[in-house]
Amino acid sequence: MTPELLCRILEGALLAADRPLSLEQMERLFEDAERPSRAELRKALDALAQACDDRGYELRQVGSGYRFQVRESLSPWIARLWEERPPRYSRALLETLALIAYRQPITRAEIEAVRGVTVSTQIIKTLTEREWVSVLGHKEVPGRPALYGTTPRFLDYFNLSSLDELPSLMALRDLGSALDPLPPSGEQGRK
Amino acid sequence: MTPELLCRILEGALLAADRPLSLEQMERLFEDAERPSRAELRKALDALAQACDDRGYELRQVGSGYRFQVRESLSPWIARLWEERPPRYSRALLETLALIAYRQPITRAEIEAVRGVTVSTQIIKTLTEREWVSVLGHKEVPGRPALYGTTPRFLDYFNLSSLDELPSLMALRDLGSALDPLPPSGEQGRK
Amino acid sequence: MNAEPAALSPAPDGAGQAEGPPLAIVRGEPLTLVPRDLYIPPDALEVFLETFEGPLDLLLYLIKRQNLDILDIPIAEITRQYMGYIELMQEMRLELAAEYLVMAAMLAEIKSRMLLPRSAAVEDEDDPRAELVRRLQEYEQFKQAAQDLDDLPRLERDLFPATLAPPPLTGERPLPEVGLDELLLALREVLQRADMFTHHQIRREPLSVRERMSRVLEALGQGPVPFAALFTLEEGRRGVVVTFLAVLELLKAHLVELAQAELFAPIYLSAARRADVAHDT
Repeated sequence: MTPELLCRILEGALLAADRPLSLEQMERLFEDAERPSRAELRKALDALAQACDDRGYELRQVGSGYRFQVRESLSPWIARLWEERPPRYSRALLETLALIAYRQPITRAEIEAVRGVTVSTQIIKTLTEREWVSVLGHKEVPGRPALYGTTPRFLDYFNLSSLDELPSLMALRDLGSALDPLPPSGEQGRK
Repeated sequence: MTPELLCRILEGALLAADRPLSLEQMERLFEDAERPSRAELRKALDALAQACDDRGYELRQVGSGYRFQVRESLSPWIARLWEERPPRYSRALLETLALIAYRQPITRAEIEAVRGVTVSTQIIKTLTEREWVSVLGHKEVPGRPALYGTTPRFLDYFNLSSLDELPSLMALRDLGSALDPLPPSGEQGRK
Repeated sequence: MNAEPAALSPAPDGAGQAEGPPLAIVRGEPLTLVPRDLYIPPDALEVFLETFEGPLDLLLYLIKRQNLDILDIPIAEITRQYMGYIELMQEMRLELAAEYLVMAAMLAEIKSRMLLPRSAAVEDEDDPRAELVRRLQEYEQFKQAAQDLDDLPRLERDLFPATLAPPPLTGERPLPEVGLDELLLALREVLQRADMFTHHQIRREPLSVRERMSRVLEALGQGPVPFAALFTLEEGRRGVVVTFLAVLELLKAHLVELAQAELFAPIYLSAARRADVAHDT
């Protein structure tokens, strides 16, 4: 195996891997007969590191091995890759939040009883970190589960002055039509 | 912005993104004041493609945009990075996918007519879940069956930049002239 | 097609109609010898048949096996072989898709039409084989296309996109936005799922009571609070009533306790027992 081919294989592997590669893992890319020595491997890695000098990425050695990483100086632009996709909350999170808003103080088990599925710890964590939900106390039943309620921040975010401004459960039943886009103004006087 | 910096930003973004990037998405990496023109973008992409000429990877245009990918000639080594075998697809799935790709928009009944067997719901589900196939609309016949077509993701997966790159279909021969004339009476094998 | 076994010759002894249970009853006739050209060891048959994607695939196989041109199929012979397979499959009680039987009927019809003498009057009539040949060709076309598709280099197997760790990103990633309407729709769905509208009593207490319950519990987080301190007189009568209702609700739910050291001493409200000991679980 020529040093050039070795370099290319390592480069390809480091680019394709979704994790840092240790020297052992790199060795395992090769069959016994063609396996490079440690010295050859290191030399190839040196060559790769140099070849990136004027590129948008660099070779870094981290705890568990080597990896290519996009240069930090580019992060102002790269960060916009993710900005363009505004993240969205899952349906499970929204349902949990809605139940906390309407039925507070409420325990996780009570939320689960209505939703019919378990509520992940991650959801509770997200809602708490966002400061929309907080633990109000603990219910005096076995296990002393936390009681959740909404915070004033929740009201601020949704532009409510109090929970009273949320539609009643009764009104919610007819919500479907209410949330439909309004008909063009011209049609309103019809009938 | 110098052409060199533009190249590096694009290189970094293409490497960091977990999906192909379209020209529009690349444009959105830049603020209004610094945004390159389409011509500049294309020029930078050309330069990037050339810069990989002797490297372990290449710039490729696929259905939903551009991506860097490891050169196919290196796959024998790179594939050893993963322990699990790549998924294999059944003939039934591949035939269904081929019909959707070449005959889109197509209904399930039309697929079944060509294949001579029913198409299992599982196959349609798998194709939809992999985001290779989507419902384009409904055919205005009784039952309003869904019309299926392929997605840009399908092209991405099979390394195609457009449907034009699909292998051409085997030619059908005209049977009118090719069929032996039938014997005028019941006797066969007259010749 | 790797499941295709070599055709085995029938045993040389005996003249076909040997004694012993017949292998199968085919068209009313007992079959003791499997036809030479379709003999497959029974245990391999199932595997073998599973390799077919349907009647067209089976027909194509029969045609290709004899190096015949699709455009020039000897209908009678192919029909005979096809029926042989079908009947064998039925005898072996293999699950037989209805499509195989439909094809059998179609073959039989073509065969019978071809046996009819053709008069000059029907010269223009379509060749009865035409439709079958068209379907076979079309199927073959997509069978090949599927193979070609499978041969294309593809992700996961032959192609590996470059995906690098992004640099440490400066700037915070934006938090997801939620509209109130989304929240309400989510609630409506979960309530519909739980069928609360019909089976549960709808709680009539105004939401402000629930909210006040939260505020009271929050206030108690720091320790017992004098009952009177819970009320904000600026809120007026309605505010006082709401707070009072909230306290009653909390008491009912055993979430708070009232305590009074002695007669006429201030009443204290505290979170239910031990609530102030454990801060987190």
